[in-house]
Formats: sequence, structure tokens, C-alpha cells
Amino acid sequence: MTTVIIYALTATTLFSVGLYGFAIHPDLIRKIVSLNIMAGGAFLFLISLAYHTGSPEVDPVPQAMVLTGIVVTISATAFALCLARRIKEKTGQCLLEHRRKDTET
Amino acid sequence: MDLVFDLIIGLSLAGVSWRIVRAREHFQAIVLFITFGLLLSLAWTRLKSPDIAIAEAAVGAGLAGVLLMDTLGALSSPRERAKVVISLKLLIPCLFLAGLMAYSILYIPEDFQGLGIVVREALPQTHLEYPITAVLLDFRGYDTWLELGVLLVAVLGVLCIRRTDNIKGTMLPAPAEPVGSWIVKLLLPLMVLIGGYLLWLGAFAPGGAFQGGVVLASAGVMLWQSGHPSLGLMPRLWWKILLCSGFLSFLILAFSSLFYTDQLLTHPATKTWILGVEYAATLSIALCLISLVLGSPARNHENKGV
Amino acid sequence: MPVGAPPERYGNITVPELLILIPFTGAILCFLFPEVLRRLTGLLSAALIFSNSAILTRSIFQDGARRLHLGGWTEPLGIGMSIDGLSILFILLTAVVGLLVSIYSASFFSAAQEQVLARHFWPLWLFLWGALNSLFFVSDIFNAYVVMELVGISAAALAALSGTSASLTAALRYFLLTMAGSMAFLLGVGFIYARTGLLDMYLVGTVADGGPLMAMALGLMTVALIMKTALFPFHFWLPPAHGEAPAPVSAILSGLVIKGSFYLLLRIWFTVFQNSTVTTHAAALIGLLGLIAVIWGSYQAIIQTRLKLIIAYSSIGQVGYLFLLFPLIFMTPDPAWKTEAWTACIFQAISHGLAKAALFLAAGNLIQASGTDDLRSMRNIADKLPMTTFTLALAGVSLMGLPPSGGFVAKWMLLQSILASGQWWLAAAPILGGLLTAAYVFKILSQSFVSDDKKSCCGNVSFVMEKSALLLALFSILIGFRANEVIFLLSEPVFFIIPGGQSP
Amino acid sequence: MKIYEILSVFFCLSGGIFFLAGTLGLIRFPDTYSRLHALTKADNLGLGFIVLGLIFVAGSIPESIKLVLTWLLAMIGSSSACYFIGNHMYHPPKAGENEDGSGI
Repeated sequence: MTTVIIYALTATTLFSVGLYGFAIHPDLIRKIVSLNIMAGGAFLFLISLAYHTGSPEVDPVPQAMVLTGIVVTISATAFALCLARRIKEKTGQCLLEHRRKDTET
Repeated sequence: MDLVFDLIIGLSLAGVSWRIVRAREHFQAIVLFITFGLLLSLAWTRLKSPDIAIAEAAVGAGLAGVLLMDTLGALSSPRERAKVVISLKLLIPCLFLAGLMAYSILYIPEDFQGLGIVVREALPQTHLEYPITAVLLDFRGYDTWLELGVLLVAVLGVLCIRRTDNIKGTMLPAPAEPVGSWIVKLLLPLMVLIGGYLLWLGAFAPGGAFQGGVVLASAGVMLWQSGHPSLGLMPRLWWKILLCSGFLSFLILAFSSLFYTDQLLTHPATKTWILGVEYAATLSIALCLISLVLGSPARNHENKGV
Repeated sequence: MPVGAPPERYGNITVPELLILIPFTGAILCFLFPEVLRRLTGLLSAALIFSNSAILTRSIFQDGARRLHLGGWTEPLGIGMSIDGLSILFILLTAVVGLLVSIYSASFFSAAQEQVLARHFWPLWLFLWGALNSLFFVSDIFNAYVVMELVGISAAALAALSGTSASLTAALRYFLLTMAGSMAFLLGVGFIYARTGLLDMYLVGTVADGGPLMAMALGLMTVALIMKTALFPFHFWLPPAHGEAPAPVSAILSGLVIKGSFYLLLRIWFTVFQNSTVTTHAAALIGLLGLIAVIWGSYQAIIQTRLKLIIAYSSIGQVGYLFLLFPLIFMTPDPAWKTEAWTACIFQAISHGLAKAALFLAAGNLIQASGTDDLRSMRNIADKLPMTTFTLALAGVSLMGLPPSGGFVAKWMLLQSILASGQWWLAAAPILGGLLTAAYVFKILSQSFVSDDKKSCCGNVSFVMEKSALLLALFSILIGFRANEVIFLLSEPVFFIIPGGQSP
Repeated sequence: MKIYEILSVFFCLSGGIFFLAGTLGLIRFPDTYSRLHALTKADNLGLGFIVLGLIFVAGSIPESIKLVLTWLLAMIGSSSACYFIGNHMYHPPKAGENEDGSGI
């Protein structure tokens, strides 16, 4: 029980840290890294549950879910990074100016 | 003893993640992120999930690291300093959220039973011996199918952003030094071997389509890094077909299952079907991941214009 | 089967899976085929999906809800699919909008400079369609996560299709937010699994309680889906993402994609958490956000000067109405009025989907005719493009909620249930929102009737593009006449339980 | 406690000490070259000792072979990585050359 608590706590901490990083960094690449930390937190939470199942064997369902999640996250990361690169090539900077004036044409 | 180990891993994970957020240089943040991936795979080994540890080490630390570094090289000078200030306005809600989640974690039931028992009972019907592979390819095959779809759509998205229909023309300048080509010659066969081994292992032990595919993908990316055109050599149609192969094999399974059973994705009671799907999935995972890495940089001719 | 068997027997042989298989097959074929064949493949798939949706609707209408067990594994082991009245309504909405948008884009992307866009548009759009269809069938929370990612990536890639730096930035902003939402959703899945050890929505719904784990999961998932649906504090990504994309993509994103995440929110609240005690405060908060969104989004729409941005901001306002459902359901004592609120909300979702797609397609026509979507360039448009102007007017009527449009039915039922529930403060939404909507619709229309001899707009718009936009607008009006069927689909054959009574 | 286990613990501990020394060198040494020097040498040796220690308690022959292979692979990896870093330091890429990330 203590093991699952420790890892689950770590997982939620990672998620919150990632969320904080996602919110404060204006830079795209840092935002994407922070999202990956959030993903790591979510995965760790699922795996700590898989381990929790008392019995000697680990619950395979969360493990399968995490494997799926890892593929999905890497695809999304690669796609987002490619978008960021294209933005850099087009505009010369890699920031998302929030609240850009929408009236510009 | 385990408790100490758990505490060390937990604390260092939290510490490293905080350092990543607070790091001044992007480069530093990415190096720390790779460390973070390795620490996570250590945690997963500890939690008896070797499959995920392999995947994380190859993807989280390996491919994600390559992608991030590569992008960083294109985006900014690596030593560029970011202004990192602690914003209380954001930190307090995040701390509050962390506190709420920590509180609710205490309510995880002591006698928690996941789906492990149900899976183990149904395992003999799948003709597979390893439960995770059974869950991935049989019980929750629909998820895996859509996951292959996500990979494929990501590749399509990258091609769409790049306005191209192939991944030719992103060749890196070949390194002049001999060690680079030597190490590729040495490691490449080994990685292909390991990829195949992991795939074969998946039927009864940790390993499987995904892990095998990821190792193959790293081999392909390494080839590209050493200045070889890698997948760019492939004829375009074959590249496309292999890219879709995993998704397509599930699609074929789905269509054929409409004819002989009531339920979608039911497969015949032989191992051949599952193995076919698994091999196709491995290939397309590897190809999609390589294409994601290779497709992301600007074309060479585009580069000149910029 | 004997000849002359009763017609309802045909319902049993419908294959709902085809609604997922056809778009995915079409997408793969579009990707593999050379470019000349892509348009044909896309149109063919669209027609097939549409006819299959119609057949499936008929089957559900006659035989009631269906449940599928993928791979032959029953829950909790396997992944299920559930098709009930709610899903079929959204499937049908997607099919109608999807078919007309496909026809529209076949013509839209045929211009020489758009050819390169068409190459990427068709596979991505068919993938998105397949993902949306599987989202409406979803019955498993983890599966919902994967499907949402599929929707998110393909939608973001489509939003970046036009390749301008504004659209790329908008697409990335949308995508990063979606991804953060997906992570929160995944953690929510983890919390549900920690409490129940189950993943199937209906099974979770039977054992869910109001403990801290479930409350946390509900909070995480709600925030995730609200972000994706662009409710008030998270709306900022929507106007640039929807405004900068090519017209058919804007129609898809605004008409369908945000409905997808809203649909999932309904499933989460009313299926997964049907028995757990959702606090009325949370519901009231969401309702309040919806109210603010209605007023703020409509106000922003009024002050915009570009047609597509007006339409995009109007989406924020119109989506706000959908969230009034939550306080109404959880604070109304009388079950009959709950059903009324429920129907109003779904009606609003459908009529907004149709009207908004029509508006964006009409805006695309205008852009093609005059080269820009600045409101000033719309002068003389009523002369040159009478059909497009008529489309704008019809869709505007539905948005404003004038009888007999679908929007009118939605807002009328909404107002009725608000008054019956005694939540007077919510009445501000339909009343103020309606007035503000009228203001921006008239702003658009008044410009188009100004005749300005100095400027004559140029270029012709293909007949197909005008007609498909017009058809969508007509549908958004006509749905008002078919209210009974919609109400029936939402009540009888569904195993959808509205908390606190009115279960079938 | 059998003699094997004592030997195993001894080798693992000495491996750990080498790792510690290597890490200390990484932190304390002034420039990249000496840091690389500290890191690669000490860590390879440390890993070698740990592998040796683990071989003593390994259950079967294939397992020990796998362990040795791991060590060899890690050696190849770290030495070539060291070479690349050193090369990069010695011939720094000209500005703009790492446009496509090859310089990193």
C-alpha cells in the first residue's frame, strides 16, 4: 500500500509540475516538454495502480493502456514539434503570443 | 529497503521535473527531460512493468530526445536563455490541485482489484501466453487499432504541414569522422536483431509489437543521423503501404470479421491472425516513428530559400 | 427471411460498424491513391457514410439502442460500443454536415492553387470523420481518450491546412490545449480506474459513488472537455483556429469537432457519473460559465470586422447555451422539465452545427468571390450572390432562434425549462444572447445589401458550393419541423438515464 | 551468506564507488574534456564491476552472457558518445550549420 501511495503521489506531483510548466512557459518547446511531463505523471499513476493489485502478477490492463498512451503521446509530440518548426520558419520566432489582436488581417 | 528505493525514485522524479520547468536554458531542460525519461523507466522496472520500461527508454528518452534536440537546433540557439520566474498566480492553483489529488489518493481502496483477474481467466481463449500482448491485440484491440491510426494521422499531419507527399530530401550531411559510420555498422544489425527478438518474445514474455517497433525505429533514426537517406530510399508507394500496414491489417481483420461473426474485430481461433496483425503493427510503428522524425525538418531545397 | 417480411426486420441487419470502417478505408485509400483519384474516393466514401447513417438511424428508431462487443469480448474485459438515440442524432448531424462539406470541398479545392491542399485534405478529413463517428459510439473511457487524440491531431492538422503563419499558430495553440486536456482526461481515467477497477462507461456508472477519487476524476475530465469545447475561460483558441482555416475546414471544426467533445462531456456526466452525487454548485458554475460565454462571445462577434471571425466568435456564444443544461438538469425538481432541458440542449447542438457549417461555407463563397472576408468588401453581395446572401440569412435566422427554425425550438424549450425550474438568472442567456445574436446577424446582412457602385465584386462561385451551403442552412431551419422525431430519439429507445428520474 | 554473495556485494559496491568518483569528476572538473575523461573511464569501469558482481549471483549462463553483452554495448555507446562530444568541442560547427540539427 505504501508503494502505491508513494508512486501515486509522485505521479500527481509530476502532473501538477507539468501543468505549471505548461502554463508559465511562453516558449513552444518548453510547453511541449511540460506536456510530456504531464503525460509521464498520468502514466505513472496508471502503473502504480497496476502494481497495486496485491497478487504476484501485475494488472496488464493499465500497462497496455500506458503502452498505447506512450505511442499516442510521442505522435502528438512529434506533430506539435513539426508545427512549431514551421511557425519558426514562417515567423522567425517560436512563441505563441497569447491574446493576439484578432482584428488584424 | 524497497521503501527507501521508492522514496529516492519518487523524490528524484519530482526534483528533476521541477528542474526541467525551472531550467534557464532550453538545452538544459531537454537534457534533463531525457534524464527524466530514464528515471521513469527505472520506476517502471521497479513496478514490475518491463514492457513499459523498454518503451519509455526507447521513446521517452530516445526518440523524444532526438526530436526535441533536433527541433531545438532548428528553433533557436541552444544556449538561449529563457526568462524563468516563479509566478505565484499560477503556482498556487497548481499546488492546490496537487494537494487535492494527493488527498484523494489516500482513498484508493486497499482491496483494489483491477481487471487483472478477468484477463487471466480469459487468457487461454486467446492462444497467447503473455497477458499484455493479449490485452493489446485481442481484448482491447480496438484501442491498438486507433492508436495506429493516431500514429498514421500524425505522419499525415506532418506531411500536411510540410506540404509534401514523401520524406525524401531531409538527408543530414554525412559526418566526416569514421567512428560514426563504424558505430552504425556495428549497432544497426544488432538493433534490428533486438527489434525482431522483442517482437518474437511478445507472445509469451515481455516484449511485443510496440517495443520491437520502437527499437527498429531508433535504428532507422540512427541511420538517418549518420547521413544515410534511411527511409528516403524506399519507393514511395511501398513506403506508404508499409506506413499503413498496421492500421490496414486491423481494417482487413475488421472487414473480414463482419462476414463470419456478429462482432467487429473478432478473429479466428488461430494464432496466425494475431501474429500477422502484430508483425504488420511492428513494421508500421517503426516506419511511422521514423517518418515522424524524418519528416519534421525542412526539405533541403526549402532550406535554401529560408 | 420470407418475402414481405415486416419492415422492422431489416433493422437487424444494419451494420453500425460500417460507419467507422468506411471513413477509415476511404482515408487509407485516399492516402495510397494518386491525387486525381482522391476527390472521387472522398466523395464516394461520404455518400456511403451518409446512406449508412440514414439506414442506421432508421434501425435505431425502430429497434432501439444497440450494444456491440468488439472482438466478441464482453465488458469489463473488452471494449464495447453503444449506439443510442443521442449518438445517432450526432451521427446524423455529422453525416449531413459531412456529406455537404465534402461536396462543397470537392469544388472548393479544385482551383489550381488549392490542389496541393486537396491532396492533404481528403485523407485527414476522412480520418477525422471516422474518429468522430467512433467518438459517438464510444462506451469505454480509455477508448474515449484514444479517439479524442485521433480527433485532436486530425483537426489540428486540418486547421493548419492553409499554411499561413496565423493559421499555423492557431492550430498549434489549439493542439497544445487539446493535448493538455487529453492528459487531464487520461489522469481522470486513472482516478476512475483506481476507484472502480473498470473502464466501461455503463459499468462504471453502476458502481460510481461520490468519493474523493470520483470527484477528482469528474473535475479533471470536465475541465479537459470544457477546454476542448471552448467554454468561456478556455475559448481563446477558437476564433483564430476556426477563422483562419479554409472554409470547409472551418465548417467541420465549428460544426462538428466541438460537438464531439461536448457529446463526450454529456456521456461522462450522465452515464459515467449518473449515480454519484454531483454537487449542484459544480453544475451551477458550469451554467454560469455558459451564461458568460453566451453574452461575451456574442458581444465579441458584434465588434469584429471580419466575417469569418464574427462567425467564429458566434460559435463561442452558441456553445455557451449548451452548458445551461447542467444547472437545469441538476436543479430542476420536475423530471418532465429535465427532459425538456435535455431536448433543448441537443436541439441547440444540432441546429447550431448545421447553421454554423452553412455560415462558414457561405463565408467561403464570399471569400472566393471577393478575395477577402472583410465586411466592407461584402457590399453588393446581395446582387451578385443572391443565393449566398439567402444562405447567410437563413442560417442567421436559425442562430437567432426565430420560428420556425431549429434554433427557435431549442431556445424556446430552453426558456420554458428555465422558467419552470425557477433559475431566473439563466433566462438572461436566451434573451440577451438572442438580442446580441440578432445584432451581429443584421450587421452581416446589412452590409450585404448596401449597394456601392464603386466596388463591384468579382469572380464567380460554383453552383455546387452555393447549393451545398444553402442546403445546410435549409436543414437548420427544417429541423424545427421534425422536433417530434428528435424528442422520440432522445426519450424512448435510449438506455440513457437522466439523474433523478425520467428513466425509460 | 555464501562466498559468491559476499563477492557480488563487494564488486557491486566497488562499482558504485567508481560511479560516484566519475560523477564527482563530472561536477568538479573545469572543462569538457576532463569531464568526459572522468565520466567515460570511471563509469565504464564502474559498470564493469557491477556486471561482474551480478554475474556471481546470475541464475544461468545465458543470463551472464546477456550481462556481459550489456556491458559491451554500454562501452561502445559511451565511447562513441564521448568521441562525438569531443569532436564537437574540437571542431565546433560554424554558425548556421546546425540549421537542421546536425550540429548537436
